[in-house]
Amino acid sequence: MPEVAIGLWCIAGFLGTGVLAVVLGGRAIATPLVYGTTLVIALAALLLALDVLLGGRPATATVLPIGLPGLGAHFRLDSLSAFFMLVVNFGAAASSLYAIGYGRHEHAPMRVLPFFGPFLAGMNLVLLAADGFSFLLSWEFMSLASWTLVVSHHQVAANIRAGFTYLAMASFGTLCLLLALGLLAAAGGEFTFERMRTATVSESVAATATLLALIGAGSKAGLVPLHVWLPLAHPAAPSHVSALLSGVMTKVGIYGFIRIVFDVVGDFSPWAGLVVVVAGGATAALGVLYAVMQRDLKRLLAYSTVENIGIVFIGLGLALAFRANGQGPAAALALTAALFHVFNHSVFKSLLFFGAGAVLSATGERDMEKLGGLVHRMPQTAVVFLIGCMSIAALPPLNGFVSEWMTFQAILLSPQLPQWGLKFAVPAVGAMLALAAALAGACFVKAFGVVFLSRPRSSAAATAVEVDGFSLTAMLLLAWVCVLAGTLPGFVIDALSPVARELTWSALPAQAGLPWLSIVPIAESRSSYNGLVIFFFLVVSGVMTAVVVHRLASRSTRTSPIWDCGYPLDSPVTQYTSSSFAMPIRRVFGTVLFAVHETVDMPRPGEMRAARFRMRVRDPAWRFLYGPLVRWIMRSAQRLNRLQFLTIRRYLALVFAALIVLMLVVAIWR
Amino acid sequence: MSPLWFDIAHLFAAGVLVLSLMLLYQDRITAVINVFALQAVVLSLSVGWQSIVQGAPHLLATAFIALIAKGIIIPTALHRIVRKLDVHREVERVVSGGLTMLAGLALVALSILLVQPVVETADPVAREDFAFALAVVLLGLLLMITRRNAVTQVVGFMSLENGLILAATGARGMPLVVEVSVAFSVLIAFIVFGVFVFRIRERFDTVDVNVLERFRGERREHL
Amino acid sequence: MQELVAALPLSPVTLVLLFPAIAIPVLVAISNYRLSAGLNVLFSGLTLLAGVLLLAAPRIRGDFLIIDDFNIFLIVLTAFVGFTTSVYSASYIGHELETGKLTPTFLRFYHAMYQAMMGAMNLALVSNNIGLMWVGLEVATLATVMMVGIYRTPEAIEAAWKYFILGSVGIGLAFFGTILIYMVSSSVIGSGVPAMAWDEIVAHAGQLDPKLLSLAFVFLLVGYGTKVGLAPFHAWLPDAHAEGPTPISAVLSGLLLNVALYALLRFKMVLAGNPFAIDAGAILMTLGLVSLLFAAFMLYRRRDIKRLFAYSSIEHMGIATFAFGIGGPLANFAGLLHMTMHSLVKSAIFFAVGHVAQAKGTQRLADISGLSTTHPALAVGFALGVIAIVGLPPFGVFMSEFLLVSTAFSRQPILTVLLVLGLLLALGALLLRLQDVMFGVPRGKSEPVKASFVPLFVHLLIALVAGLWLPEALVRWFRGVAALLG
Amino acid sequence: MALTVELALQLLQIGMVVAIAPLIMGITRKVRARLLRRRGPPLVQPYLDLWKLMHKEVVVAPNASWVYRRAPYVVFAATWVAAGLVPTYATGLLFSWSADLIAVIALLGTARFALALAGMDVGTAFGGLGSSREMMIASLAEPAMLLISFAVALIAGTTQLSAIAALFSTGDVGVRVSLGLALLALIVVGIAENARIPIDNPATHLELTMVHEAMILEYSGRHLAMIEAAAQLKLVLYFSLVACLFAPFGMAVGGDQSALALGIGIVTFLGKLAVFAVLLPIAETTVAKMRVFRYPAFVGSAFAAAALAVFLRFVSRGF
Repeated sequence: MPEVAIGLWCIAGFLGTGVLAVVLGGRAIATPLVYGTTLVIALAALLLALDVLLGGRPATATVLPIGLPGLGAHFRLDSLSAFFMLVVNFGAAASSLYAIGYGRHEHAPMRVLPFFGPFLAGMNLVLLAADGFSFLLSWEFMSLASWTLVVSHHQVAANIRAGFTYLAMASFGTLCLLLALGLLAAAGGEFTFERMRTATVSESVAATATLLALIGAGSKAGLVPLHVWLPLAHPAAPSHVSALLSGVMTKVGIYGFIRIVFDVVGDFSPWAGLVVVVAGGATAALGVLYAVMQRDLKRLLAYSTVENIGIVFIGLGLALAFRANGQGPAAALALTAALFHVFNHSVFKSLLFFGAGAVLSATGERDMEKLGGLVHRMPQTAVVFLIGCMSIAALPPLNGFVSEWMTFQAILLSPQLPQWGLKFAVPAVGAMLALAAALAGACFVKAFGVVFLSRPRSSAAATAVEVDGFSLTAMLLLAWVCVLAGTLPGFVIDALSPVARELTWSALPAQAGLPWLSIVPIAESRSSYNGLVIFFFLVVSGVMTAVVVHRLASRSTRTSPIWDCGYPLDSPVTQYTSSSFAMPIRRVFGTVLFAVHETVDMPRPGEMRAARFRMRVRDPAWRFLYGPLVRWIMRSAQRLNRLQFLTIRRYLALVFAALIVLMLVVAIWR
Repeated sequence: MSPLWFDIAHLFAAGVLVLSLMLLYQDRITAVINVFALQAVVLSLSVGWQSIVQGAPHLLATAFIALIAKGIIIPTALHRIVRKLDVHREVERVVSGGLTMLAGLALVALSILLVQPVVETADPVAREDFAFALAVVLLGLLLMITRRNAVTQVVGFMSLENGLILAATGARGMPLVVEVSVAFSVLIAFIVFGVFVFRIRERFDTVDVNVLERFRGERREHL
Repeated sequence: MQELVAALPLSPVTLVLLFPAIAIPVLVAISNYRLSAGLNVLFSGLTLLAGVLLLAAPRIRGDFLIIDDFNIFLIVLTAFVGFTTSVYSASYIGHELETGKLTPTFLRFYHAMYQAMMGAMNLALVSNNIGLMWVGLEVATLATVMMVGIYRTPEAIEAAWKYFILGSVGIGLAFFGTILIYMVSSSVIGSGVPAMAWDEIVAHAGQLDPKLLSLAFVFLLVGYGTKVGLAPFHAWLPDAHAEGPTPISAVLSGLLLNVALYALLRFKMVLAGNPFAIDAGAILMTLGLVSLLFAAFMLYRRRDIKRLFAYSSIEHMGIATFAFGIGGPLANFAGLLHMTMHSLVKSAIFFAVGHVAQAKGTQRLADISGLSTTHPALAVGFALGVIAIVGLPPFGVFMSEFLLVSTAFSRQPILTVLLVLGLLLALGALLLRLQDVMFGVPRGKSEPVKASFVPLFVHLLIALVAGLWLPEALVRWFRGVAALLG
Repeated sequence: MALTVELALQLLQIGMVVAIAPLIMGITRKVRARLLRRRGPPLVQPYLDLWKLMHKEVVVAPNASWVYRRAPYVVFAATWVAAGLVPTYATGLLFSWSADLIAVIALLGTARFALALAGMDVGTAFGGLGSSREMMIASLAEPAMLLISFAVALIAGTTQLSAIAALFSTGDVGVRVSLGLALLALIVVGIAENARIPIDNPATHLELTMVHEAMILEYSGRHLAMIEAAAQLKLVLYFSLVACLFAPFGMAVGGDQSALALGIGIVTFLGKLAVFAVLLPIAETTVAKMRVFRYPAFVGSAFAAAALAVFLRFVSRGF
């Protein structure tokens, strides 16, 4: 059986779990059974993907007699699909494992279980689809299935709104992709990617299709300003689904972009790269700025996803620019960096959402202002969450740093580009990336510091208990992957080389055989990095110092009340909160950009009421784009609505007017 | 076909058109009904003439129906309605009379403009008749939309239908004409019946069963 | 199959017209509502059977009747939806009787009118004679007028009245167009019945006078366009859908609009045969787009659940009209598929909406919420219907919209962008309402629904299968018709 | 054999930076005191302080977690590793390729991350204040630092510190506006990162102005010693970074491992550090501490200078 057929069977299996869930109904066994099944299937698909990617197997394709009439449904499993299948199914497996435990907290499992498997199926299907129709069908099916999960907690009005925004934006994206594919199909004469790939398209068609694909796929991935659904929808879903939405589904969006632009459109001008790079840079910077200002933990994570998507798009845009100029190795570096970051983000963002879910199920709170001190109540969760935070903040020696480092290396190759615009724009985007990296540090210091450290800010946080074994295992697994991918990045890069070769006709030099397992993307004289050595040094120097100090100097410790410069206050409200932590950054960056509005209502001395602090942060995308748009639609609808209340005579007048106009057209015609 | 025959056919058709314009001009309901009755009579003459010209005796039935139903029965019924329902005798115009007439003339011009340049192969009788019929149809519609009064609107619709019959009978050998004219008469009867039953006293706009003003599609108060 | 058809004493075409004709007097005569509902189902079923037999029957091309690829599928579709709706109606009407909204006397009338409408639509579909086609459509319209007003509430009467007046004007204008066509064709073909035969007219389209032909098309467009519900001739449609009994809304949306569009397309084919006539495609595209955009905006302010979906019908007729306007094999294919899918899905939605309105005792959207909590099965059906109608996969509407947008974009980029905007706007509006109805805390009264969901789910299932896989025969068929449409 | 030598040379560098760090701090304090007309502590006072702190008992708050206890070691280790990987007296040491300029910056980020978390652990108002301000400053300083590395790397064509030093020491690159701006930016960032005046005052505990000290307010004993040592190391790191990038003369380049070259390298390195250690307090005493919300302007100027350096890299070669 060809690999692609195995993949399709896995998808059928995922769909089957949906049926299984319906059959089982609301029984208690349903949760472990369904998630257990998805876990097994996801592992199978994961193995398949690994086999294809690492085994260097050639692409396999198949045609099913369904789909568009006369065309059939084409499916193909090549290394690009395999890599993304790996990402998707790794996330899916972790999520399933986590959910075996976490799913027990679900009040209405029938609103989640039947849709979980189909959602996974949809994502996998997108990766395998090899013609326009199957691709978009799976794409939109994936949106639909995830929409049901977003609105699963439907009693909360905000979730409903999130669901609407989500599905509307998703459909917008799908329609953009549809237009892009329509253009390409018109050039190729058929809807299969195979034909579109070989067809030659004019410059303008290629540019339009690329732009449309950027908008379409970008809206799924969360590119600014198409990201608005993401911070609403991702937190609304149950946490294991949030992890999939944020960590995995956005990656499917990126896959869509790569597949259409790199693979199907094929040749393009370097300016396409410029647009993508700039969009990526803006996304990275704005996403993280927004993340810093959030007080809802899951929203913070969702905005951080926006940032990371920006980083990936910077890499992709660079790859486009380099490829358009025939600079294969540089393109391969940029693409590998982007894909590596895709993998990394899927791992640590899933981990962080699992952590947020653990916190949520333990305390019932997502609002960071009401959390704190969980490191004592949930020690294991705290450790893995910390690893996730450090990874996403791009700190060496963990994995997030490696991919960002590679992106920086790709940016530093920009002098090679012949276009002056790119020569200048790319370093500017590099500055944005640097800003994003630094702010991500601040953001996750805040996240971990406020949620897990300090003293509990509510009784719920004070009485939290550690989560179950399944959830912990899933998180631990992901944390290990973060460490491994950070210290042994060469293996990941080598695994990505078939993808890079397929899309940029060039690949990075093999890394696994290099001395000390370091990575050298271009040449050693240019740049190199060795996560393993850094890790080793850090551990050795830290442990050695500690041992020396404890042996040779003092090791005694005494517990005593907090000193706090001599003014210890018992109440936990005296601590810095999430909002106060972000205040300096808000002042510096937010006042103009986000129209931050703060009001403090301070009681006069002697008054007994509490002081109130109110803050409003507005997303510029809502302020300048969606807000006016929605208002315009509503106003137009209201204006047109008068036509519902006309008298019969006026309706007749409308008919009459139309008739006269048409007759005049006839009179004028020729 | 001799020119005289042609001229007579032309005369009748033009008569129907002139009466249509006169309908636009009237501002008393009884006058409107009377002019309409006259138009129906002229129409039946025209149809009868066509029946002779075309040698199609079945058209006489159409002429007869037009005469009886629209020339006599319906005008009588409408007069009754006006009396019974105590409708205002004045016609409520939406647009002023002069303007309506101008629009009517423009419509006549448009109809002739559209039909004139037709290739000469077309039967000239049919062509001329047809331009008039088109104008009558359009004037009928114009009457419907420029008058608020229900009865006037019914008359407008019937005048439109007169145009249809004029066109149908003008088309040589058209099948189904008689059946259609019967069908239209039934339709008009329904409308008249509706006006009577639902007591649409003043305006087509409102089915005046006291409360109906509030509903027009969706309830306005929830707007 | 063919032998079977040959062995029949009457040809299936006759049967398709005969069964409803027999049913009318029978149903008028029967006062027991259970029996008459059952007979209604029976006759609809027989018509469906005859329609299916028609598939195997030889094609016909007479002066009065025509059976070609184009109408045969519409006949089957009409008979099928007519049959399922009659099944639905049987369970629906019982509830209306219990709540006293209808009296048994009116029911007799209702069932007879139902059959009259079905028969008239079949007549319009099978007739080759353009006059007969006109008669069929008008009888169907008048029959539905009666049924729209059947509740005799002030709103229903007003809706029926509006429908009646606008419909009558439409009837007049369409007739005028028909006369014009006859005039034009008779000067070429010679007077008499053949000059009204559609196939003759098409055959001679090139020799017809282009100016008059164009004028005729304009009148037919306004006349039949009123019945298609194209903006700005749509005014009757929302109210008629909202105030009439739900089974009638279902057939109005699902069938009558289709039949009217079918009639328009027949005339478009005539115009397509004449290079000097106006570009019917451009006009259809414009009107389709106007309808789509207009309806999409109107969807946002709807308060009544049935009126909401009535506007959605305007929207979808706009899409189909646009598709046929653009023309070409793919777009025509998309248009045909869209018509089919719309009639299946929209009638399914009305089935669901009828139950929802019965369960909640209101059609006001503001009073309906939390349906997924109180009536899970109904909610699933309703949600699937809406998901299907807004063009989300894996339902058939997605496929037709996919084909349409993707082919249209390279040919009419600007118009297609407008089309896409319209689709998106409509999707947004329907989605908002869907969520409001489905989710949240249930409000108001909520009664159990004792009705069969079979018709609802059968329709959805067909739409689902069609979205993933179209049978080879159907595809070949659609392709043939698409080529026919030019 | 060769490996042993190379390992020894690398370890020498790693050991050297940690050994001289308190001394350098001592020099700056001494000079500063003299400039303020104080006699100042002896040069070895930082060593004595560390010794004293290490032998003291540690006092921790009851709700301090393991993060609080481990953070000082992490901070120290990360800073040490970073400092040990910046070329000081020679280029091309054994592990010089394991971290380039960007990685060194990121390692400092790791240290800062740990320290900021530690500041928030006990849950005091001051700790949070310090962490919050520190991260705000870092969010400006770190991009500036990365842009500096861009400017340098775009000219040198590499981010390897060894390779840059080797290239710049040849003088082939010439004087460039770009490099001048980068140096300026690096100095500003160094001041901000090392909590020197005008950003922060290492000698103050005035609650409204402190940043770094606020984070470590609760620390005592060996923990505090570790943090102090890390701060000293960081200063050395920045000094050696300036030396390596902008004054690479005297370094043993090109794998020249003769005793003479290495000796010259060590001596010039120490000399450079001493000069910087004198210059820093001179600069510090001439300015006043800023208000907290003036920092963005100050650090932002570094960002701007670095960005300008990047954009101007194409101009002014060798004039």
